[in-house]
Amino acid sequence: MATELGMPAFTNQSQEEEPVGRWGMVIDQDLCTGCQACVAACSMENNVPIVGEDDASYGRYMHWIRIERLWENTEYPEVKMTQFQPMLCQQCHNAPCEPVCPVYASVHSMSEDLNLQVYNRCVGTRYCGNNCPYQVRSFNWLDYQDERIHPELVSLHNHANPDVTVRRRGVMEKCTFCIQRIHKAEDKAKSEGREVEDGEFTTACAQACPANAITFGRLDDPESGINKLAAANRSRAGHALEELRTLPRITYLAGGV
Amino acid sequence: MIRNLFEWLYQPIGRVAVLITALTLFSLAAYGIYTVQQPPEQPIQFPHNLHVKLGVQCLYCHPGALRGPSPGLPTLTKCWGCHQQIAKTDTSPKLAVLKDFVLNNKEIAWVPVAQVPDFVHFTHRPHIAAGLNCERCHGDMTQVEIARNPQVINMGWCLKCHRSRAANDPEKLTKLTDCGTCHY
Amino acid sequence: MSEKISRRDFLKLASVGAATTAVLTGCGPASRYVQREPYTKMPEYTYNGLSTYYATTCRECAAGCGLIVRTMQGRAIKVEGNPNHPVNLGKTCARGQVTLQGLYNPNRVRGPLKHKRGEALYNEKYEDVASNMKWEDAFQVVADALKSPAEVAFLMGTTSDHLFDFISDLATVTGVPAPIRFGAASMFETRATLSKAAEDLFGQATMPFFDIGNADLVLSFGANFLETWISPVAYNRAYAKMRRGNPKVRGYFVQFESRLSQTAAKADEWIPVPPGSEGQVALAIGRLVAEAKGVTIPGVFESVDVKGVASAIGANVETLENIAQHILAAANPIAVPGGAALGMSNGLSNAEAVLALNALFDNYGKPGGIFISPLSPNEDAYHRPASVQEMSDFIGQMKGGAIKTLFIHGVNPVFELPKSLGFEAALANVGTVISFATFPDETAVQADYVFPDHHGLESWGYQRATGSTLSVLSGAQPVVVPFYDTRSTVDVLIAAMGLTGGQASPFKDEVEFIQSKLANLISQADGSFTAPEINSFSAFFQQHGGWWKTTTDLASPSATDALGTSLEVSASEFAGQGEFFFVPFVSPTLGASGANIPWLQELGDPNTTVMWNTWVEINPHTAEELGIEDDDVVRIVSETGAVEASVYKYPGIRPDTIAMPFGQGHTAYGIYAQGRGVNPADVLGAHFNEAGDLAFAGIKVKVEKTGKKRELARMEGKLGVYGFIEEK
Amino acid sequence: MTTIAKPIARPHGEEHEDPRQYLMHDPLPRGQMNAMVMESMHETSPIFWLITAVLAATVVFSLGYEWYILIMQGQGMAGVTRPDYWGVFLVNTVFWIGISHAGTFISAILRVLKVESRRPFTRAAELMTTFGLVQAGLSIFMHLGRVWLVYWMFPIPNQRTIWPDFHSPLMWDLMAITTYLLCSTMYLFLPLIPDLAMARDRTEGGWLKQFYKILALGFRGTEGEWKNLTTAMNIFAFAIIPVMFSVHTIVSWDFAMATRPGWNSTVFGPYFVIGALHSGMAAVAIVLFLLRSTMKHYKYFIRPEHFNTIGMLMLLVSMAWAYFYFNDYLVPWYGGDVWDKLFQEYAEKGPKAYLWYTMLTCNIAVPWLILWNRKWRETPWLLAIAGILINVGMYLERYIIIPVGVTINRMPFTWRQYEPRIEVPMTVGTFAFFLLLYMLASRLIPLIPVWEVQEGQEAHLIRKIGKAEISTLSDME
Repeated sequence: MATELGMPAFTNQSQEEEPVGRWGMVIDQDLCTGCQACVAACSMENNVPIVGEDDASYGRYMHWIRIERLWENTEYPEVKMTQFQPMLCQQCHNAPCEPVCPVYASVHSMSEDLNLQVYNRCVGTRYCGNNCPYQVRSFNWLDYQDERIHPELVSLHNHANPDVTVRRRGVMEKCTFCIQRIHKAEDKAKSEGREVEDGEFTTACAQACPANAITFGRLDDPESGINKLAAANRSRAGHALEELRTLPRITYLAGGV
Repeated sequence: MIRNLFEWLYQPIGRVAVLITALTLFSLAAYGIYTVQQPPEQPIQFPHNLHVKLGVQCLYCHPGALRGPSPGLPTLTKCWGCHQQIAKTDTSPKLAVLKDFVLNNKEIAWVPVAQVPDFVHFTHRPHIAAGLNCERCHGDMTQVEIARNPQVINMGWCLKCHRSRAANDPEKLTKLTDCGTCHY
Repeated sequence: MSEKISRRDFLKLASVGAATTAVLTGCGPASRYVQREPYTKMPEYTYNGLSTYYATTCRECAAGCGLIVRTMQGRAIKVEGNPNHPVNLGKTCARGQVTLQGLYNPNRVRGPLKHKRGEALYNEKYEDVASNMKWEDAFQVVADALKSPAEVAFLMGTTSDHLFDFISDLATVTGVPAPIRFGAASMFETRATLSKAAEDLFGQATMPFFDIGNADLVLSFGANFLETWISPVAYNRAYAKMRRGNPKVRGYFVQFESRLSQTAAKADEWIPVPPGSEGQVALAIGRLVAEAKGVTIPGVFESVDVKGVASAIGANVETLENIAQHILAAANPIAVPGGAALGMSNGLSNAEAVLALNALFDNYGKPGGIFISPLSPNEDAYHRPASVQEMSDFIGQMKGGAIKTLFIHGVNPVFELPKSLGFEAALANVGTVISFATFPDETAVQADYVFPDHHGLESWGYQRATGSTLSVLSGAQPVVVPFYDTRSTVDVLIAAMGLTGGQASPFKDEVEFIQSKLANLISQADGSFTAPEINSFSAFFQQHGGWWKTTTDLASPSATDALGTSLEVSASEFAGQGEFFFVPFVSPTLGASGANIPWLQELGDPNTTVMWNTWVEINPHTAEELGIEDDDVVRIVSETGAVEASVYKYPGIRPDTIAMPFGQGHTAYGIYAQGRGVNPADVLGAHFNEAGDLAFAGIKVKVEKTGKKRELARMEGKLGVYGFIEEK
Repeated sequence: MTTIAKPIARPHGEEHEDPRQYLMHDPLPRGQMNAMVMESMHETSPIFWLITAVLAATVVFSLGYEWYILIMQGQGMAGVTRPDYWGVFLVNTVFWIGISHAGTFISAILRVLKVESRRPFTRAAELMTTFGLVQAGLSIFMHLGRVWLVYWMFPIPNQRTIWPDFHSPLMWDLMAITTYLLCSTMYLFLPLIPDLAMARDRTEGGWLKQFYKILALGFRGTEGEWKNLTTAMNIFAFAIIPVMFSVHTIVSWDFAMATRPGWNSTVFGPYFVIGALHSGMAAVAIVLFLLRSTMKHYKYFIRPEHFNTIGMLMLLVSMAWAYFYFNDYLVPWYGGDVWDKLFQEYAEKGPKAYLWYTMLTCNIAVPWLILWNRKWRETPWLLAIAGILINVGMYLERYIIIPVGVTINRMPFTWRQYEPRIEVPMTVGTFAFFLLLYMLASRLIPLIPVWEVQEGQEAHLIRKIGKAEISTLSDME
């Protein structure tokens, strides 16, 4: 019944062999200098709103990608900070956020093997955000982009990206791997009758990163840059919270070694 | 016992009252739907049928459809390109509007009639590449004077076509029914 | 939904659409009621729904990175790095990315205006003061000022080099004094000290180029090259090369600094040394290396007492010997001076000590060593920005009333200079102050006239790139039509010269002037491109986003006897009698002048993750002794002033030091900047080092409790990062 | 049916206890009891209406108006944030569902088990079920970010051909709660019919008469009607028990199915059910106390013996709860997951530890101290206080599981505390709404199932055998 009614099928394939995935990312924590360029680039590309000091200090910042740092040792003078870790949606293959959404707003893209967040379908149960082990989903707690509430945005909205929907209150959102760029590239490739090549385009964060810490590319192409990079640094490579077996599409290369 | 609650219903006057109420509600609803289904007021009463009959191709005025998302609405230069060479332009009272626009260099604020909501990212190019012709979605322009939207554009309508066209190709079907294909 | 919505606001609809269409499903999409305002004449190469890309140059700092800006239907939508540009190779920093929010900032000077000094340029309802005069009158005002060339002065920022060249030429032609360049960034970069040190050691006043990328051991003495230093993007890339460029060897990186800066956070070893002792440390290390090598100790290092230094910095000798061993093991080590180490009374000798250490490493002009930055094409010599000493002399002139008219462009001295220099007071003795500010900053507020220049993305120009191995002239072109009624300053001056009645400008507009500056490049063989004649050349120039030599011409420093000369690194003296060293640093996210950009405010500082405000870094142990908790507001009292800010108990700072970011504390400059945080420049005294740079780290301050509490907006959750169980 | 003699349970050292202290041995004529119930319904003091007005005002402002604000401004008006995506609204949901368990438990299970002392207060409990569920449903809607689109959660055929995702525990939740609401309403209604008929016959004229007329479905008390009614009631009594157990189990799955540390636990199902009963019983105690002390003649119907029953149940449940709470510690300890440990440490030693201690005191110490003693069990006000404390404890338990526990996730960088904002007035609003509904109901329908009481009284009579007075079941034919 499910399929004939067009319901996306349930994506928990933990019993099957691990699929290789389509789009992926490699983040080298040894190179990440925490310069926040990726955050700025992402926000500019994806119309991510600012929330102001009060809400930000309460934890409601809307960043789709945030740069985490903890302390290995806070005792002066042996103080040591952990390597900066850009944390964004891991585009899990077994995504905990997906099965819990009652309306298929958080749903798996079968064709791109990404986690989608369909803004216009979201009813705001926030179960996905609750269930995301990486805590990378940001919820539109208030109308941060409504010009009736924020008149100062009228001129700022001129640089808003028309390829990305402007979200309103009550909607969950998250990193999309710049799916609008993916579609643009695929469309171009299709019009030229070929497949999308690795490195033909990249996400906003990877594009900006001055230290080249972030690399984006095709996972299903063994010759792709990310696969080579991961292979060359196998000793440092790993996924975030691997034990949960969410099969993230982002590989972290440990820093400091 | 219960029935005598509703005894008034069995009086003729009661029935008439019910009838009137029903009719009012129905006609109100009908009127409401009618109003939103009317083609909007256009700055120029542009006769599509005439131009199509004269052999103007859709893509001549809406070239963007071949290249990317939006087909685009013709600018003054486009209209004037032909019309400045047509004698009728000066004589016909209908075209006076156009002349007025051109001479004062006012932009023609066409009102788009076939619109998708802004959380739907529709691109014309692949649809044309897939061999659809304009009439398939926008109706036969030889029949209409002012452009109007032949059918309600909603997700069910999109999916119907996507499903039927990809019925025998599961991979294509996945792609064409993927939420992320249109919503992001 | 039935009201008319213009093309510019069509994104508003995107937001409303989500709600409305859901309701109206079945009655056709709500956007049918939208009314667009299309072009009357579609611009060339523009199709609906397709974007156009223009190459230009970033004006957020002086580095001169190449940008490619995505525009769509007349609006700049996204900034991307120019992949072919040698400075940034397609990369950008955060400030470059959000330059769009400067372009479309809610607070910009919308047209030429005359106003009373000190009056605000916008109200709290984000409405800017309307332009109240015509540009023709503005030209006349400028012309009248130029009629007496001896009594005018030009104060310029470090960006828009073409304007600098124009005014310099103007100086030679009409006899106006040469323009003075200044910027808070260069103040904290202590460029004067660097070039003086280069002069003393290389015999050439220049900007040294540190080839970190090819080094395998980096000793950074306070140089915060990953943050805002000279060319952040280039140095970030160099850092990446140093770490992972060579698959076999991972570069090793040691930072000597009093606080764990963003740069220090990436170091393998962070040696917390007290401010001002960096030079000593360098000498001590040099001596140890020389001893370990078994060569005769060079004269520079003879006088230093290693044990004394070690005890002075609170480390044991083994630490230093360790580093010496690393140096011996390294193939090409490099030592980089910078930051607070040079902003000291003994800053120059610190710099020279570090450069001498490089001489010991014998890496002058070698890969992974020290070079002399190449001059840009059409650059006669290295023009460093004015040191603060020179600025104070200039302020002296202003006080003396020698300057009748002051032109200010691209710099905000009222905010950036230490209060104690009294720039604002000196303005009173200047007859007319004419500001070309794009944004309503503090200096513009103190001006009589504001004749706004375009935003960087709206204007022509070129920028001489620093921090690149190649000699680069980075080109800028407008990517969008000016958003407001602004004029390019060069055009204003050209028009004004026409009105003086005297010497008229040979150029009819800015573009022609720029072309004249490019003329000598069009047929140079070693360039990135050549062209038969100037028009096609400048077309290429815009297309490529600049012109650069294809072959590197890094000059190697003329070998002088850097080691022989005995160098006496005096202990740095500190003004004021507080108990804490005070280290101001440029906020890594805001930069010197980014406070009016909302998204920069929302970015968390990499180390403290604080957003939207100024914080004071205090070591937790110190805070405990003082009985200070997180978010307590403390007053920092120096000899010249006091500021109040909230405390961040920061483990990575010396217990005898407190630090504070520069960039906040504006009293104007737009709704996002005004009244937010404090400006550490207010407590800095007018003390200079031997090179004339401000000794900004050369003061001691007192810390007083105020009893107030103001929570800092931090991205991190304190519970998780610092633990949720209180040990009392 | 033959006569079975069973001695009356009597306290030690007390000979010849008077059996007439028990309701079933203190019968009154049917007519008189009916009159008492009707009177208690209709004799209303102005204070009652004053309180009703206050409650109504509270509902309008702190529920209606605040909710309007919440919808127009967005969930940011509430205290929720990253990582505390879920807040007090869901605490309220769980809490009210918990309350609603009492009704079914008492009327269904005790009816099936033929516990005699249940008779007078079954209905009072069932009303709580229905009204509690109403609050629970409202709280879920308050929690939604875009509540105006809630119909997308209902399986309605639509042109998008998108259906709700039945993999989502929230959908199970929705189904379970709606089912439970329907069943419990039916189950409230069936035993009500004879009393409605009674009320109908004892009301003359007015809209009230019409009201009873419609609801009584023309019940006249014939043999056949009684037969059908009892059959239906028995069917429901058995059928609703699994529903009751399932509903809170499913609610618990909202949490147990999540990947969050501390939530992903197999013991949550029974643990939540017991918790629900814990708060439910306590709530019944409070309600009984209120009814007995405010309503006229109820001292006759509701007697210490009933409080005794409730008290014993409370004690029993609190022990079961204590076991499960211990169990909830045991399982993670056995699993040894570091995040689970952090979750518990945060509850015990974190900034919100005081809640944890209060919870344990209220849920375990209080019942165990008060409810051992029959004398105390039979003091209504004492029991009411115990009930209030237990409910506070149970509310805190949910609060610790959801907003406090949700602070702990696998990304320590994001750990933040949650402070309720607009939730506070809205929670007050739901409580006010519950009370309001209950008070209005107490004016409309007989809260004492007279026929059930009388059935009990007819079933028992006292036989004197020598000196001893033996309570026996009389033959029913």
